[in-house]
Amino acid sequence: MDLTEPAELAAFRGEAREWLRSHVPHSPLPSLDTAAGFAAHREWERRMYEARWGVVTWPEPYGGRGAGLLEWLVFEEEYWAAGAPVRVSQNGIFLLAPTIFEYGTQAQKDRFLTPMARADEVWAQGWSEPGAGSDLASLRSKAERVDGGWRLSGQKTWSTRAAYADWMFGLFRSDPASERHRGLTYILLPLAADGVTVRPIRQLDGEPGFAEVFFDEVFVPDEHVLGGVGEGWKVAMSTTTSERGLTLRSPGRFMAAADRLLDLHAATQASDPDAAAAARGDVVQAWMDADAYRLYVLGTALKALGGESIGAESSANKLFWSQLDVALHETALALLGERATLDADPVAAPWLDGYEFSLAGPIYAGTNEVQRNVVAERVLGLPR
Amino acid sequence: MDLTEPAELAAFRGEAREWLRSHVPHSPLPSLDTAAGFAAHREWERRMYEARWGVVTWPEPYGGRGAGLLEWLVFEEEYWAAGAPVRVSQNGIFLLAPTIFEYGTQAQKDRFLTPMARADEVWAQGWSEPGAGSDLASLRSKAERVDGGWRLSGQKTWSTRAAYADWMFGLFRSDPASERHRGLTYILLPLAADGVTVRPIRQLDGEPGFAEVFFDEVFVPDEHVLGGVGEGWKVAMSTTTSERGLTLRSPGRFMAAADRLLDLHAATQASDPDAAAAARGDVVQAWMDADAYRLYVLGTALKALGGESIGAESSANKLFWSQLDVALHETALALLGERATLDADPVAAPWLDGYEFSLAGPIYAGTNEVQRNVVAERVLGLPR
Amino acid sequence: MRLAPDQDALDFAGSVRELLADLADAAALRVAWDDADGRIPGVWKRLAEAGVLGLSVPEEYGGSGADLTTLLAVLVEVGRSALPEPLVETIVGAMLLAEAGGVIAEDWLPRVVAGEAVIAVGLGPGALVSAAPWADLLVVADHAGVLCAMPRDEATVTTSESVDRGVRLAAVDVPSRGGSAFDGVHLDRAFDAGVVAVAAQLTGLAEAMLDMAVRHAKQREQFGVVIGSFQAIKHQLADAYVANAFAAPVVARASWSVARDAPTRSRDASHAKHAATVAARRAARTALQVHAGIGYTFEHDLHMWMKRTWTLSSLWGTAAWHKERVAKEVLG
Amino acid sequence: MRLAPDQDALDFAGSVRELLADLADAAALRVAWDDADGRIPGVWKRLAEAGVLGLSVPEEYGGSGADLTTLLAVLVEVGRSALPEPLVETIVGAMLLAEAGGVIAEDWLPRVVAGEAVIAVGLGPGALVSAAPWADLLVVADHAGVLCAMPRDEATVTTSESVDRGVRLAAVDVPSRGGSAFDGVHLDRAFDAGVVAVAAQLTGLAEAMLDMAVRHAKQREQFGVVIGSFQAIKHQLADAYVANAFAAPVVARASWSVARDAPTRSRDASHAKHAATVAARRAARTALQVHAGIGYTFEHDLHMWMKRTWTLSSLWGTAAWHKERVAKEVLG
Repeated sequence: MDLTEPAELAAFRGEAREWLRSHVPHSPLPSLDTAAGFAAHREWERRMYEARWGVVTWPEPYGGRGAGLLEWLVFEEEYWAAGAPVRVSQNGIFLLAPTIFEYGTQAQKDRFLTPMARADEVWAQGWSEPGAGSDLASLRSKAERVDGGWRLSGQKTWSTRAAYADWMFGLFRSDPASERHRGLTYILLPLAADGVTVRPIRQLDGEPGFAEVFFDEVFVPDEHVLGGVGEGWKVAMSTTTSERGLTLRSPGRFMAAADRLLDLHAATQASDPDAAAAARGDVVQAWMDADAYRLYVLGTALKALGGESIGAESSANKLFWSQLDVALHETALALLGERATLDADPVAAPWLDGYEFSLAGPIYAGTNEVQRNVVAERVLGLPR
Repeated sequence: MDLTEPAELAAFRGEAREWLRSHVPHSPLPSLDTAAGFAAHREWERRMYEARWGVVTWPEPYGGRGAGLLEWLVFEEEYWAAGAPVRVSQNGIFLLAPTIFEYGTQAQKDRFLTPMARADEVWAQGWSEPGAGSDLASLRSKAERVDGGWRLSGQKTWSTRAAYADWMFGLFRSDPASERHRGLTYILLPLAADGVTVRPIRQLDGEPGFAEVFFDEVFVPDEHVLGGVGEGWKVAMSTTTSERGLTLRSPGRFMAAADRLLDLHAATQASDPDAAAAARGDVVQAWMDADAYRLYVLGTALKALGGESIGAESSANKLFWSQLDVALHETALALLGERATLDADPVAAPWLDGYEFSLAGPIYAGTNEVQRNVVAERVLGLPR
Repeated sequence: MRLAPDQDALDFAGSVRELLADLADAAALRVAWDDADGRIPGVWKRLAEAGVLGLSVPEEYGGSGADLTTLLAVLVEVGRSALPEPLVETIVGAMLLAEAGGVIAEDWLPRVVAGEAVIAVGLGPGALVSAAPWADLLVVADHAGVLCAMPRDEATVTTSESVDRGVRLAAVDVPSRGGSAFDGVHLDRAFDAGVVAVAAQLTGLAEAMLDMAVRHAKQREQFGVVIGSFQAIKHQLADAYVANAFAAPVVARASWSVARDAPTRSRDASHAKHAATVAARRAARTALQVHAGIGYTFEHDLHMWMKRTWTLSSLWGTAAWHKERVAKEVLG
Repeated sequence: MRLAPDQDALDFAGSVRELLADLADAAALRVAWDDADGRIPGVWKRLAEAGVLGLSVPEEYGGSGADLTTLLAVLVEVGRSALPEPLVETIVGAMLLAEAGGVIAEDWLPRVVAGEAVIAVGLGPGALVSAAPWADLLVVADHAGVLCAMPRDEATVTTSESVDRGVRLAAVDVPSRGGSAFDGVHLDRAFDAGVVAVAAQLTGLAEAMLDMAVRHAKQREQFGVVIGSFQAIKHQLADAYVANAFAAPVVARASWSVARDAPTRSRDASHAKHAATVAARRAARTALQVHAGIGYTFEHDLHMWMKRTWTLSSLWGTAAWHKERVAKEVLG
């Protein structure tokens, strides 16, 4: 066992912390779910990219630092501890990019990666459909073969960021006779293409955090197919594994939230000692759980670096962080007392936002019910 | 709304309290799961019966007081608050007797009820079989038609009290061609009959609280069939409804336990204030839950008296009390700290016994998983 | 004995339910949420006409003189419809006025009964006064801590925006010598009445959210079957149902304790708010999880019920505050 | 970096696992439970021969001089087998002796390494000394609160019977001027080492109970299918698995913090005991519920693992005690 941070890693941490300290905006950017906020977040991504902090895990030729998993975890810790903005490029750089690196042609890498990393092109995801949520394999949006490419029709929904994004990646049924996981193709398309209609959906917080996207005979050329035709499920699984696993919810985010919870508790101790006393156990539990999550992810990363496969552990991961996140924010709301729902109160509003966001955790990227099935069946070996 | 206790009810309460105060043994009886303890508990039942407190809900001709539901609840409150012994006759007087009153012939009433109430004959239940637990309808112990009666073969298990009991009631498959709920007959038999073998099973606490019972061509005369031949499921359901509902776990028991928990908390406050402070929330939660259970049962009883049917509410009931009981005892063990497992410690031992007993709650009389299905399907109307 | 509203009260609540289904359905609620005022036009007057606003006002002021046990079922219905109207505040304010008597009661109570006046009250542990921006009369503490009543425009009312667009929460600053001081009123009892009234609303909210979730679970298909056939869905709904089913009689008992001013009144009221809050929050979480994505949208009605649950959880004392209040009674 | 025992330590633990599977299986455990002594004959000596008892004893006393991170995997195995042997107590006692040095260390440590001496220690918040009736040497506080070591027969040892027949808990009364006082030892660190050792055992117990439950769920049929195909069973097992999977790295980190005497040592140790206790108790509850009736019997092995879980939960500080210890560090 050895938990000493190696010197190079500590140096990397120091460098990241230094840059973030002098560059993170002093006041929060406007909401990502407004046009102005979206633009401000793009601008932030561009500054990150230019300083080579935007996509630290990518190879250097694409603007990254070739950072390994540990460096990525360290960067995320520093990023969230610094109170830096949410990542508008997240879908692209964390979910799509690993798939492009694995399955993309050189031309696709050249075409897509840099604009993605600079946030010149922000990506939305196109997985769920009205009839295909937890049961993703039942999707029906189709891609018909036409000269030089594909013609898309159908509908996607719960497409995060799609209200303001530029491109979408998603799965389409390219073999009309196919069923379930077979006959699907992974396709990239510009949301400005003819025949695409984006209808923003207001989320719990009233903002258009996701959208429905309709396809009415949308032409997509062959070069926008990622991986083989009909291979979409396999290609997509590499993305959803990332989504559920290490690269969706980095521990740094929860550690930062837990630290803010300690501050809130300390402040409440002065203003409302009874409330602070009542929440004491829950506050320390949230802090311990964030710490446990950090350790579990670190352990998983170290195993992965040691060559072990991590597979279904990402389902355990998702169950833990999504529950931790809800409980942490519930505790904050309890501390806030009657101020809990004041969405213009400078102290309460971020917690309320965070609570609303946390409520999506047990739902998206595979509901927790599905994840429990996965843990039971693939980790514990219970019958389907 | 009117929660004032009517004068007659208050008088009944006073009379019960007075009798219990002067008759409940000062020191606890020896364990029911020993021969000596069993005999002592029989003796206690006999004294109760002779004072007409043994079977208060039964009609007067059978030694009862014709008490209604409210009086029964009041009696139970007083009984447990007085620290009176557990009821060795419980299977008979609470589970079987209502069925005999409903389905029994006059001869059966005359033959069985008085010895049952006097604890001259203690009854064990014969429901579960090794292959039929939650799935009770899959039972296979059979009753073959013979001259003047039935010949039983097969096996029952988890038969509470059977180690020392005198008689058993249970279900047997009387139609060999039948399946599931059909073709079953409700039969009463003496455990001393030829061909019956009782193998006591030691429970969690090491004592023979239940037993396996084997039937090797056991003859039972026709007059020991309760209700119609082949009608067993319907007849039995009236008993299991009682078992899960009002008459198995009266609120008085949990109220008494919650009151003892308050005492334990007060004592711990002196000896280990940190432990008391840490458990404060759980203690008050247990107390509130016991109080809520009392109110819920009272409300259900009042509805039943008002002519409403109570049906599937007994599943909600069972879910609540079984969880409350476990949580209450977990809290007591937390207060006891390092003494929690000392089974000869006069303070700790009753809590540990109670904890072990509580752990059976979510399992017996239909597991909580089955009860949740019942609530979801019969109360909420979700599909099977 | 009876641990449920009397049949008359139930019948009355049934008629209120119909009235609300008619005038204050989800569509009307949505309009109110988008409106600057936040209320549903006309409902208050109709509640007055139906006798709801006068129900607990003494007969001498034109009311029916009923107590909280009679109001209980109405409050559950108001919760069930997530109604954005200042009913609890006005009821509690009217209770204080009736107790104080005199000119102020004679002035205001008939207007309350007629649906012409809204009262907001500042009692209990919080600093925010719910419904103050809607109120005609405020019953709040002045700087010296003395409870007094005054027309709203004599105080400074600073509204704080809430994620629940169906309430109006405000800080109220009272001029030093403003208003009429109250004498001899039972503040604690009035507070407990409000607490129980809110608890009743929470059980109604929980019922409504569970109803929505059950309906959704019976319709929504995944993996070729309706999701309500999965044990994972059934069991979380069953557990949420049980929690609320066991909160309801606790709330009912508390209404009786308040009505009779029983020695256990405060303990029972706090138990009710705690149990109802825990059950309603659980119902909200369960309903959202069962609805999944669609429940997470602003377009779906569920969020209005959830947010009302959050607000009522945090007002009139949080669950933790009430639990500690019970603990102080029970454990010392 | 590595958040897991080194490969050598894992290999060593694997050999201990085999040894225990051989000598200390459920049948042997059952015999020990029925025996007045409560230990499994011969196992202690074999553990010594395998090098387990000397693992953390400094080389100058004949041990291997390894630290708690190396012992960790062995302790998980000991937990997995619910072994009724005074391993934790002896390890912690030896740690204190080695630190004290001098004659007492020279006398006793080689005997510990050889499996000829058992030590029991009285540290931390409790009054009971685990394994005292089995011990040759006691390391406990005298009436003045000074830690001292003495042969067991010089003290008064009063055993309290436990529902877990695989432990021996006792009150120890020390004569006023008995024993050799300890100087300069780090009691807190030794206590934390014991806490982490017990936490490691708890994760092993949890693993074993979940393994039993999964095996049962794959075999037991009801309603015509194995019960492991029901979501109600799957999901409770998945949740229990997740809780323990997230406790394990917390325990591993704590072993490192103790080994390095990190500034966060006590906080990390307490976090480990809390997380492992909660996870193991949950595993016990889940395993029992999945087994249902058969798990409730004395004949089935599960109860021995459950009761060991209860004992280890309550010794070396309860979950609540450790949570408050973390809270004091984190919240002040």
